[in-house]
Amino acid sequence: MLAAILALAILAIIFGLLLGYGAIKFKVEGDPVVDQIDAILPQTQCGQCTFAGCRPYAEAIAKGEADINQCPPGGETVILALADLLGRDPKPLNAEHGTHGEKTVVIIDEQVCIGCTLCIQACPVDAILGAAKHMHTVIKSECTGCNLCIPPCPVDCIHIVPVGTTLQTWTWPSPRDEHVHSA
Amino acid sequence: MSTFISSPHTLFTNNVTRIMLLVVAALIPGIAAHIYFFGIGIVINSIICIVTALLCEAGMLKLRDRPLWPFLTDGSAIVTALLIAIGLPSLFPMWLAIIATAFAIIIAKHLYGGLGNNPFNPAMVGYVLLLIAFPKDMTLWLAPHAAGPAVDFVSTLQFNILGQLPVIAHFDAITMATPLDTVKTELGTGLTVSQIVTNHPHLADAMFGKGWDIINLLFLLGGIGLLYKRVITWRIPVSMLITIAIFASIAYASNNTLHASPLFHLLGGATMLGAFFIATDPVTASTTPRGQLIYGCGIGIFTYLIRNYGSYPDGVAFAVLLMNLAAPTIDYYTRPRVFGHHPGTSS
Amino acid sequence: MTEYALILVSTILVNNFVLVKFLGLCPFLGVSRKLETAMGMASATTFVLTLSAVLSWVVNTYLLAPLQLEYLQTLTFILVIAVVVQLTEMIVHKTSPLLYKVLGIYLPLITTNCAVLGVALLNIQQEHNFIQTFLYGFGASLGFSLVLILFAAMRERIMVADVPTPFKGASIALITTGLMSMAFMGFAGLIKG
Amino acid sequence: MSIPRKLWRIHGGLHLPGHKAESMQQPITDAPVPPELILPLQQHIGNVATPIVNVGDRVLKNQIIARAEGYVSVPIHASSSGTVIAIEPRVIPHPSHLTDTCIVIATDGKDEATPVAAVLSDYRQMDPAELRNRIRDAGIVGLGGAGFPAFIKLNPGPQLKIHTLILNGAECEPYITCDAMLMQEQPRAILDGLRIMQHALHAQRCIIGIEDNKPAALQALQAALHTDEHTLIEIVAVPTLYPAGGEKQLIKTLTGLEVPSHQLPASVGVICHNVATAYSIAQAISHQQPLIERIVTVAGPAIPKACNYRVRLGTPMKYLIEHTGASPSLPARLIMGGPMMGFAINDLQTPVIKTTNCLLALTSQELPKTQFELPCIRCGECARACPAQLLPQQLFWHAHAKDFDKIQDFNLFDCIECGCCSYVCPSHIPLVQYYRFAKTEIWAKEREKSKSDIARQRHEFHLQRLERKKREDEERKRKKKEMLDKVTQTDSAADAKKAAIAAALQRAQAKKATQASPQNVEHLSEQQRQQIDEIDKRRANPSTVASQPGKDNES
Repeated sequence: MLAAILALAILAIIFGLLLGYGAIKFKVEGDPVVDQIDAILPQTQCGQCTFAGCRPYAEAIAKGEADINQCPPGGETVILALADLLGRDPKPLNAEHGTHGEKTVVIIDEQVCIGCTLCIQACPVDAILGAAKHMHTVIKSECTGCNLCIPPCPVDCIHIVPVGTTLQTWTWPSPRDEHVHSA
Repeated sequence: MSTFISSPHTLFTNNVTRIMLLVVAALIPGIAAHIYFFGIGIVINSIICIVTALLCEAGMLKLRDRPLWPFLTDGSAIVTALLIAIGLPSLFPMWLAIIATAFAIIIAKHLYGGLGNNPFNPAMVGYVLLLIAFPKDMTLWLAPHAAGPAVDFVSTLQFNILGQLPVIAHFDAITMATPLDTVKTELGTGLTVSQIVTNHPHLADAMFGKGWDIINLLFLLGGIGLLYKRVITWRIPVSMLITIAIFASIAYASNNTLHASPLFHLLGGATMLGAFFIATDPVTASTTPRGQLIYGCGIGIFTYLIRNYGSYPDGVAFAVLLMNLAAPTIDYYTRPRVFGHHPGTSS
Repeated sequence: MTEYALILVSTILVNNFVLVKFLGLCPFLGVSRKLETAMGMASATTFVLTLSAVLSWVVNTYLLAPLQLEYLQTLTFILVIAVVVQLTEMIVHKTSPLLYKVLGIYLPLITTNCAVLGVALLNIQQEHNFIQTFLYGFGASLGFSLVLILFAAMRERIMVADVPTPFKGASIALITTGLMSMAFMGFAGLIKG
Repeated sequence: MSIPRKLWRIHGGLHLPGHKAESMQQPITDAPVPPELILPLQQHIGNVATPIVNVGDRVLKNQIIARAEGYVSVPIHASSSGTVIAIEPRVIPHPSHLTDTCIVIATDGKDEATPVAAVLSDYRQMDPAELRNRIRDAGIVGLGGAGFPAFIKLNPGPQLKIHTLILNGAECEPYITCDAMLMQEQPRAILDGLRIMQHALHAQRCIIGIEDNKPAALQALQAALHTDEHTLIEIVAVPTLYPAGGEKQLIKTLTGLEVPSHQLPASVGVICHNVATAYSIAQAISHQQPLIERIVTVAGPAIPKACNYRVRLGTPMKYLIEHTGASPSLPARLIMGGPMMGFAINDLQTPVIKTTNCLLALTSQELPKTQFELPCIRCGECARACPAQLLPQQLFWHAHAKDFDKIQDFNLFDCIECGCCSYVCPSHIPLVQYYRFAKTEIWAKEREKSKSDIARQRHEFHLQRLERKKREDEERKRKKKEMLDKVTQTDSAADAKKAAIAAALQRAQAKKATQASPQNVEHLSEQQRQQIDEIDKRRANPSTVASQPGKDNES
């Protein structure tokens, strides 16, 4: 009995020391996975995932507090990329957070704008330009289409417009989606 | 009609059905020899397997909500069914053939998405199922010719469908182990090759194993036809046959009392059928040029190992499945050099 | 020499732990979605399995057996395995954070990979000496790695196949495992004993 | 007489029915000037040209109507005289069938040209830089298909030494014969163009590669070659094998050199130009004739009399097809380019542009009956046919599954979209479309990625700014409090009042300053600044501002 206790105690001490040494030797700082997740997210900063922005969402995914299907702007592509990165099974977009639609930007109706600056404060990427009591305008190329500027606007002068397809952004459709071959 | 049409704007020059029908055509000489030596049973088995295969195929397509016509006419189910049927003894219970074919088409083919998606050769999955689960039925081969009149069309039909043996015959009298099986079993009892041949004079006929050599040669002929028609490429069959030949030669040269000759291995069992018709199934084989050589070699090695040291008389079916298993990995590591890339930096 | 070679061949192919003995199926199914991940898992398991097999043998031979404490085998072996896994986890975390993330729960779960404990116990049961123990453990882990990698490459193909919806994911993976196992039955009898 | 030259074999390729004889029965014919010319601003790879004419302007033939924008760009010339009636989006030849800005000219039938300046026309006395400028000003782009500005390919840069100049006369696609006819009829001008390019590049040798199914073209060029040039210029017959005329494939066939992936031929010391480009360069240098017309093969079973036409750029395809005597309605499929690589046109008003080498009108008999594709059976025919030695079926599986990382791992971008794989596929899979889909999707992803990177930066900056503002607010509050404390301490009411007024004034001024100047103007690109200027201009416009005050008060 005593021998058994002693033997186990000795083993425990040796292994404890070994692990303790390992913990110091292989100490890890930071969590690089967050950066990788953040790089996949579309950076619209729209908050539809219920987090304050793309990075907080990335942190939540890394911690396992959020699922990978909460990003409507990213849609299927982002879910697939996240599933691939994290070795999980892809799943359909969670409809609670919204639906994946056409890419849009907002424009400000300059005739109606009263220059209240509320939208400027709401814009997460500083894509709205203007000064108090002067009308504002959206820098189209910087707008992420998050639509966060729409609720604060007191005069509803901000409208959503689709980005549209140009020769530069046109893509070939996949034959698979086009005439769904057998599926 | 889609809105965006991509080039090329040409008629198609080839189609899947043509490939499958050519394979069926190339099987015919071998099957004919089979009938000649082992009776009409193979035809009955083939019909049973083909009907089962087409029914299963149609059922699965229906369940999976896929169009029936293009997939039923692609010919792939018929090839699968034929490959199973050719491997069955002439006197063989119908229900086993049905089980094997249904297993092949439903489990090995359609659960993976049907034509083109299956990682394992469906015919070999069905066949291996029989080998594992019903080994005894699989070894009851008729003796070539000998029982010819005793096992005519009607009595074969009777046995295969109803399970009744013709009154005039007794099982032991008309069946005989295959040459591969005989040699293996008797080697196991400590006899030497020459003693075995003395005990079984028919093994000395022609080139070891009466009938089997002719059947193998005719499958070889069909295979050459497929090569000529560019349905298959030379890499898999040639590397497989050469590997078997090399292994058998080394063993034979080192000790010819314990090992049968290379010719015995090349023209025995399912070697030629396997090399030209089973291993070359493009869906489950390796697709890169170097990969195909490795793939063929692998089948050769496993066939020889299982034949000589394993518990099964022939190893082709197992060898094909084992290499099916390895094909994706082989493909991954044997990608050819792309134009404009330095050798060694394939990606 | 032949004996040692036979141990390797036997553990890698003929008596493959996953496909013939059906041990260690959990990580086999869990981390075979991607080839790279499978390779990470394969090397981690190889390391753990070989090291823990040898360490268990050492502990058993030089500590438990002299003190006649063989009844503590299972307990101490699990301890040994847990420590080796912990160590591996630290190393992987440090050297490849992504692999660490991807392996996720399966990395600590190597502890409960029954193949690992199985090998340690079988070594004692079959009265292997030190070299045999090492080869048995190493062969078992190679066999595990081999089928894991082959399976992962195959699964990448199945992933893009038109598998019927009810069979997507784990179910088709299990069916595939079954078919693989069928293929491995061809090795039956290859090595007697 | 050609010196026998060792030729290298390319991987894969196809022997296709040529259909070349049909359109070679007649000499090249001038197509008449149409009543309306539609000239897209982008007929080349690179930056869109900028229009320098206005609606209503009268323009002359050869006059520059849009100037080059940036380095990778060329100007566009009026193909005939007339009046600019519109600068607006029109359907352009592009697989997307989208519209793009075009200059539309109503021709006046006079075909009045700008006066030709009397300038030096002997290329031997010209500096390469000057040659390049003149080639650029003539609007010349690669006429073989891609439309890359020709002058850039004559400027490999000082660090690259060009040893071989290749003239591509292979023309391997079925039906197309515009280069073959040009070689037959204008061998002298083509050789002139070659000499000019050789002079500009200081190339040590020139090779003209022609598929051996064009003996007449080979003979014509041989005959036109000066006797002392045989060591400099080789005319080589290459085996007829599609796609022998692919740039990298031809270079490999003729020199054995493989152009590394993602690099230009210049990196191995080779430059390759099309024969028609050489002809246009000769015209530009020797006759000051800019690129306003090109040879177009009009062929196909839907065309009763196939022929090569000299067509003014901007001619609507409908006009050209009607001119051949064919029915003016859209054929079952109208293709710009060849059957293997061309794209379908579904609007007959689409104009002929610099890269239109062929108009192919197919009837429904030459097209597959069904669109049904079977699954891939991995037969490997595609891999055997692929001239880039790719694994097309692997690319297909990954494109099908939209796995864009894996597909790049299999070198998608080395695919030249020649169509060999689709042609041989027994399952009738539109492989090339899958690759085009994947390529365009990957480019779209990259654009989105760079956009999201900018958005991330801007968001981080935004957060920093909020943080800074918060800090500053606190700081200000603290200071104010301190100051108040100080003021109370001094016990001097008058001083305190003064100070308070001064401070208030200061605050007001500061506030005014911040209000008047727009916020968030850091980190803006030149373009965005321009955008802002425009907006400011709009703001200054009294009519807009006038509508504001009422609402201003409300807020």
